[in-house]
Amino acid sequence: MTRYIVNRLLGMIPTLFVISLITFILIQLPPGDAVTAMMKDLQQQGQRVTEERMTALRAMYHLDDPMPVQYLRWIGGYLHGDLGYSVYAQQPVNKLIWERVWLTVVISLASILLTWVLAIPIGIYSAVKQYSLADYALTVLALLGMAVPSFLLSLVLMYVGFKFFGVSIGGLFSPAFTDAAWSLAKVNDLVKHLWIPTIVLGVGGTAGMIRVMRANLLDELKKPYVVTARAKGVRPLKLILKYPVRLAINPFISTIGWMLPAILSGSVIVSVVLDLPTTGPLLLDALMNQDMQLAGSFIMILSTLTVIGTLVSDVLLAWCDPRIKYE
Amino acid sequence: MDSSVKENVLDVMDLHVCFHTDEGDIRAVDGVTFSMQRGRVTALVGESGCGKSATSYSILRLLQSPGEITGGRILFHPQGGGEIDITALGDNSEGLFRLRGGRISMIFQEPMTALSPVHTIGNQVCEAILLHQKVSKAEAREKAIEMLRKVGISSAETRIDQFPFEMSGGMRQRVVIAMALVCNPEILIADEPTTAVDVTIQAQIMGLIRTLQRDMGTSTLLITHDLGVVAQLADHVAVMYLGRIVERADVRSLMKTPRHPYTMGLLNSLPSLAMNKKRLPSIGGSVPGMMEIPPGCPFNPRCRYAQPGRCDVGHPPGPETIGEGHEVACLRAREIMAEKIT
Amino acid sequence: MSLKQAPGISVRVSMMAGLVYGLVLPVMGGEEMIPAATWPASWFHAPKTASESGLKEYHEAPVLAERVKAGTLPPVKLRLPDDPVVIEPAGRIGRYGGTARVFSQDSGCLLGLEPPLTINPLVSDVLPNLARKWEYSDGGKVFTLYLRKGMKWSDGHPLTSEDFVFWYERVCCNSDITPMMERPWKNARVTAPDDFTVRYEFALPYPSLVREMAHHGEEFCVPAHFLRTYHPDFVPKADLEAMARRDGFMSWMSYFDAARGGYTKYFTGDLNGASTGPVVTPVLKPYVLSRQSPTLLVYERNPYYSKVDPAGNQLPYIDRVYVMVASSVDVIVAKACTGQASLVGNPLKTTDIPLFKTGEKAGKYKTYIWNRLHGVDVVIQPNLTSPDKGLRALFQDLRFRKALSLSINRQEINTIVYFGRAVPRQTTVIPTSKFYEKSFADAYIEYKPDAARRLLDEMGVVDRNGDGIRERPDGGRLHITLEWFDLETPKGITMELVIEYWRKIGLDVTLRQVNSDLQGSRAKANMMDMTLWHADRCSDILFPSEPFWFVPMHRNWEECHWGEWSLWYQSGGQQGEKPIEAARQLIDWWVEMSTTLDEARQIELGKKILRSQAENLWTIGTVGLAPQPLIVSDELRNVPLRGYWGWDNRSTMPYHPETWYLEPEEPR
Amino acid sequence: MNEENIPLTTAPVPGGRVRPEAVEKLASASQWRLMWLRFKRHRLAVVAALVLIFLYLVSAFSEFVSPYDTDDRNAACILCPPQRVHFVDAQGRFHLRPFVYAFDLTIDSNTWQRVYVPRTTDPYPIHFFVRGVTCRMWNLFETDLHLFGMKDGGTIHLFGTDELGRDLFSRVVYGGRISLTIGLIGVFLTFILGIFLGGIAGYLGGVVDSLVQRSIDILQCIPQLPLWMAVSAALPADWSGIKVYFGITMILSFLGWTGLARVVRGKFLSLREEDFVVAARLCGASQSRIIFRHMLPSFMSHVITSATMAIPGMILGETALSFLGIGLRPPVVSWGVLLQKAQNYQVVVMSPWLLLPGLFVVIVVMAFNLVGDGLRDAADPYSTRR
Repeated sequence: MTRYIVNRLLGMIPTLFVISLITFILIQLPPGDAVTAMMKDLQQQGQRVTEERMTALRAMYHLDDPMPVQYLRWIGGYLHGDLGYSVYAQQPVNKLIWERVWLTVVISLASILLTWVLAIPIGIYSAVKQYSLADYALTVLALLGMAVPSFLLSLVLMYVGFKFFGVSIGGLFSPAFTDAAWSLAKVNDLVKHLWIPTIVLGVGGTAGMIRVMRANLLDELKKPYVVTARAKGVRPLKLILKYPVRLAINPFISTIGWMLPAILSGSVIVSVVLDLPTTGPLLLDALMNQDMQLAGSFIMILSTLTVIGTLVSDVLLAWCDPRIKYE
Repeated sequence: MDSSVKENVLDVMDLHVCFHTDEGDIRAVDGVTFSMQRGRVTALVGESGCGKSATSYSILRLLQSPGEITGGRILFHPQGGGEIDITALGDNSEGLFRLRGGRISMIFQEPMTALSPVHTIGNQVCEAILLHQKVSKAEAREKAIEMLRKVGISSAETRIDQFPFEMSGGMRQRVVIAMALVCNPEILIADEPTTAVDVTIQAQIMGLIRTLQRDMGTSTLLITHDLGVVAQLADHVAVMYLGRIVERADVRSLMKTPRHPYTMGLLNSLPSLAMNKKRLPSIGGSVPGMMEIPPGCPFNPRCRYAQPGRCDVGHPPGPETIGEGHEVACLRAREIMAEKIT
Repeated sequence: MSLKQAPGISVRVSMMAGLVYGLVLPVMGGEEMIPAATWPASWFHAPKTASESGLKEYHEAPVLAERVKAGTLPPVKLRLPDDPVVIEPAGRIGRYGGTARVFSQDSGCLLGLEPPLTINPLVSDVLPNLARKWEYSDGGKVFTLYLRKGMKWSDGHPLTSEDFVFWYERVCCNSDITPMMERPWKNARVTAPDDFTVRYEFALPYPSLVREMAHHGEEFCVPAHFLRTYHPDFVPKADLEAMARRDGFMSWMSYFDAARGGYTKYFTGDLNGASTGPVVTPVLKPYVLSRQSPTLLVYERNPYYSKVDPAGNQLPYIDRVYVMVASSVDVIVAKACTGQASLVGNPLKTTDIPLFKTGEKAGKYKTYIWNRLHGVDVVIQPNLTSPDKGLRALFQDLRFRKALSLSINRQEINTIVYFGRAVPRQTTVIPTSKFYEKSFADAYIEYKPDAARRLLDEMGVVDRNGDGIRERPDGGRLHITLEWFDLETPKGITMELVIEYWRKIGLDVTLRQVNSDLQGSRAKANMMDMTLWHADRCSDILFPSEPFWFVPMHRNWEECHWGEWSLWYQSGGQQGEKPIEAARQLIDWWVEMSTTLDEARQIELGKKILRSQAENLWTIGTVGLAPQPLIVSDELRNVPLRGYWGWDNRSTMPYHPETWYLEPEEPR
Repeated sequence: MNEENIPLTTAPVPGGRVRPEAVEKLASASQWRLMWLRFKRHRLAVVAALVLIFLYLVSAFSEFVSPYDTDDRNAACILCPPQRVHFVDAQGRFHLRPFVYAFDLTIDSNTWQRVYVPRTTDPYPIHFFVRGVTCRMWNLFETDLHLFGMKDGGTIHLFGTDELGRDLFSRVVYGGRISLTIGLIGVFLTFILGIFLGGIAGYLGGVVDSLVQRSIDILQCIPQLPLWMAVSAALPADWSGIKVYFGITMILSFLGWTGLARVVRGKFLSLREEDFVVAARLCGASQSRIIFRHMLPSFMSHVITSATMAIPGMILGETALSFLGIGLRPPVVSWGVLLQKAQNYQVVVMSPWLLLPGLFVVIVVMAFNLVGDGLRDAADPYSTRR
């Protein structure tokens, strides 16, 4: 097993190298660079947008170096942890990212938890009670969850939250608490604001998971070992959970690996609509403004996590399903 | 065996099982009545699709929608006396759970998929013990190992922690048998135990079942379509066709003097050493689908002795005793007997 | 005012005069000029000083009084300049304390600016501020500033002429920091005869410097004492690079730029280095940055701020300002409507005014309607020097530009987009300007589609293949792509209407929205058929020095209608393309206007330029003097009910944001 | 129970007796016939299929169905709410012909808000198959026949109007034409790419297989957002709306094929060893014949199911692209474009009817998923499920 992991890890290096090349090209593809992108913000900041200022900024951030040099400096820095300096936000990239990581992780974990806690029981219930009224109702509800575009759902929930629950629009704290010290009231206020993104992100994931869980479980319920267990006199609830669900859940356990990048990337669209300071909008702005250091480094982090995630999910699958053996 | 204990361990009386499908209700078991003698092996024989499995599944109430028991009663007479009407037990009643695997247990046809692939052998066998006996885990493991050794699995202590996919089909069937018999049930239902394994393993499994049955005195209901297996294992036989029992007798008289044309046809199509390389005779036509049961005697379209106007009209013939413990459901049974003698 | 009688829809306009603060809501309709009586009279002249208004002792904010008691701050008398300036608030004397909330897009409007000179409320004249007086000599080549005595930076260090000289000699002339110097500053000389006098000498007369000192004067003076520790002339570059690396900066240049309070809002040594606490660039403004997080910047009051109110209270009144960073403009509007901000201006769209007004009670705010300073909200620019010869010939033909202008139904745009509150007008200066004439604004703004069609027919631009779209005179397909960038004014909705009007007279123009760098790169590279911008720089403050829409002298992302001619002017004739006679005339007039000190001559030349625009339609205006919505929380007092809002007067500089105060109704 | 394979028949006969010819017809049914029989029994999926067919028909004849053209502006009713269709008028009298009320526009001078009050005094009857705005049906021929409209000069806005006074109902119908087809074409391309690449990887194996696998990994590793943005930024600036539309479809399919390719590869790998494939090879069948005649049909049903599931993904993708401002842009009209301007606080408070296109997106996506569900159950005719 360890030999398998080692050569998978070695295999990652060429993949990541190719990804870094593609990422660099993708970001530098459109014309213009981070400085031209800053012009709009400078104007709004009330600073004068003059040709002289632009050339000064370009020189300052070595943006006028040839492309290969910029690529090598960027990838060189990435390899030993120095993510470089964001031209657009004028701050070191790792400070920018780490500031927002804790919130992104909190929201992502909350929504993933919500997804698992909802999807698995509902999936099981609708599989066991197949073709019952509850099954149809849950299927339609799950489909509705998948069908509503996330930005629409977050907008409506934000409005409902404000109108009926008095939750202030956007952001994580109501104005009174933005700068207050951490207190129980502030935590309460945070929780009040957190349930909207959690539901929006959760609903999307839950719907998909319910249908996969239902399909897997239906396949397993037909298998003979279920009948054997019934013949042994195992109580129904214990039987369902110990045997078919145990097998039906395997594919989900392997998706844990895929969650690694998702936890960090956070949903861009929902965060923009709800104005949450997660890493999603940070990546969106960086891409819109072609801020190579920030966008490039962040994408590399996500890609690295994805590749590791695939390995983790394979290992998890092998761990929970003895039939799979990796030499 | 003291007199108060009834002669039969299990009585199936006029059992009806029906499958509800979009195309209509299929009567898989159309009024079956038979009983199992204590300590004996009773066989249910018939081609596939005759309802023998449905019958066996109903005994342990394992039928799930779309199948359902729509009539008849199943009476179980445990060793300690008393009588339990299995059909009356509630779906989720404690009585049914204690019965399954504790008093009556079952082994299945597909050894490959009868065991959960992701749980160890030990886990699954111990579970059977712990469900029905108040013992500690260690004792349960001890009993399991003992039972595995009994069913002929070598180095059981190490094998107990292996997974099913690490074992051969025959080995797995032995585990299933061990799991079924570990709680020393009174009845063992064996649903085509040897069909899915090759001939050499088949002989071993049959030998194993016979010895265990004798040693533990378990009355066994054997479901099979293989008359060879019946001849070797069974004491009493019931032949089924299209959901009905057409002939019931002890094995010797059934083999020697079959009375029902279908039974005769089955026996004739058995290859015997005496045969000198002629084409094997077979019964004409094929088993009609459950939905196209012909009127009158269900066997009449394929029966050599069928008399139009008699056999193919009215209700299917009921069982008629024509010998000691020998019943047959054929209007012309006696006439055929007479013709045969002459 | 009633709308056009539409079939099936009868229209009644109910006039409900709402009383706001005792002032009758102005009559609906594009108000040309705001009456001067709206603001205190003292704002129109040089501010009086404490001695002139007989002020002896001064008072300070309670939070500063505690620090004085604790000994960490000198008393207010020592902190204020020798003779502090007295600023009269628009309402009543304010109350100290409170925390104002504003969004990053409007941070400048509340945090204020402190340039050497300032602008009057009608955006027509320059007034003294840090400097008590200024004078030109030697025919406009020499400009002298006389500073007030005793002014101090926010860290207590005195403000002297050395700070102005340091900017020129160490920043402007340093080729690393400023690789390209702006034209007039080449081989200029800045000297400091004494601590409170600054002398500027230029090769050519530079009359518009006084207006630049008012508009973005804060760039001309820097905290010399502070920047010395980050400047390569005083600290070896190697040490600077090490310090930069330590504090997470890429190069000493970006480190110095941060220290100068340039683009970086927050310069601190404690990022991951060893220094004691946050090091913040000293400023002269009323508020100093104290803390920053991804979504919030916290500004505290500047203890050494140099101004007082008529009662001797040191300004500003508000203790703390939260600048909130939001990811999307839509969210800002939502927050504004639910009362989460004290003042919101820039991000608000004109078309959303009904939303703001209906949310006033719930959000506990009022919606003030100021006048936008833009001469025209959408100025359309056909590329007269387009690389496509055919298009160039068409655009350079005055009849084509007239047709473009006459086919626009400005009245309908005004109704649909601005609720009838703006003024249909051609691209020209705002009415309060001394260069303004009514005829300039009325040129070709009537809606005469038939006249436009006749003009196009005259030119031979007719529909040959019967598909309803006119072809070029030589029969080729006439297709124009208008690329535009969405900023500040409602461009999208206006252009969807204009495109339709042009289609009605047979012109095929397609809209293509682009982002900021595409707009920047394609406009400068003269690759655009047609673009548009918002016509700022139409007031007396900026029109003389930056007449982008009227004279080919500038090349950047705002314009593309004569890129090659501007390049010809900028390169002194080596590059670009020699402009046509009328355009060259414009350049000559402008050069003379920007170098003569004679006021009358300046006005005469200015009017010539504007008349040329009115006659030649170099750019096509749509609707101007639009209403600018301003959401002001009920807590925030002393904010003038009306005013001019735009780049030319830095939105709120003439209205003294330091005199605004918070009257908390109940704890939010 | 497990050995009885419950046969499929058509006409149930009481008492379990079935007409022989029904059994006969069933036995000879082709794979598709079987699928259709099985699909028919999934009621929800059938309803969903009907809804989809209706929507595709409406968008195909959008010129006829919508009373106005997408760019017809009615300056008199800017941002006016949907006009309700009535049958009973203010006096309680029932009219067979449905009618709408005209609006009285009042501008509240204090809040500058356009207030529309239905004028219940004179109703405007709705007429069907009426002559109205002339427009070019499929850009081929002129027509001015419309499904419904007003005769004597009234205006009808079933879904209200947008900030320029354009009829939202017509724009939703025309927008459907783009949004619904973007899904089909996108999936068709994904279909081709997925099967081709997945197929050659699965069938040929070796270097090709590892190459395709590697590119799938890479494509799936890079987060979606930058891929979308970079490719859409690469679309040249002067492309007309329609070219951008095809560009966007290419983008969505360019990113969508990896999932399908992986599935197809897996199927090919497992089928390669199947007996009927070896048998076909033994009979000397050519490479392509084996792939297309033998292997493909056996999992075509699965591919179709995943394709129907992919279409909603494409439609949602288009709305997401438009939300980020990198998808389709005016003057092209699609549900994504209509929603782009509508998803903010102002609309929810002041003019919520502008969110109606979102409702259509939800309906279409749910319908496709339900049909996909039905197909998946029907796709495997030999599944023993009821």
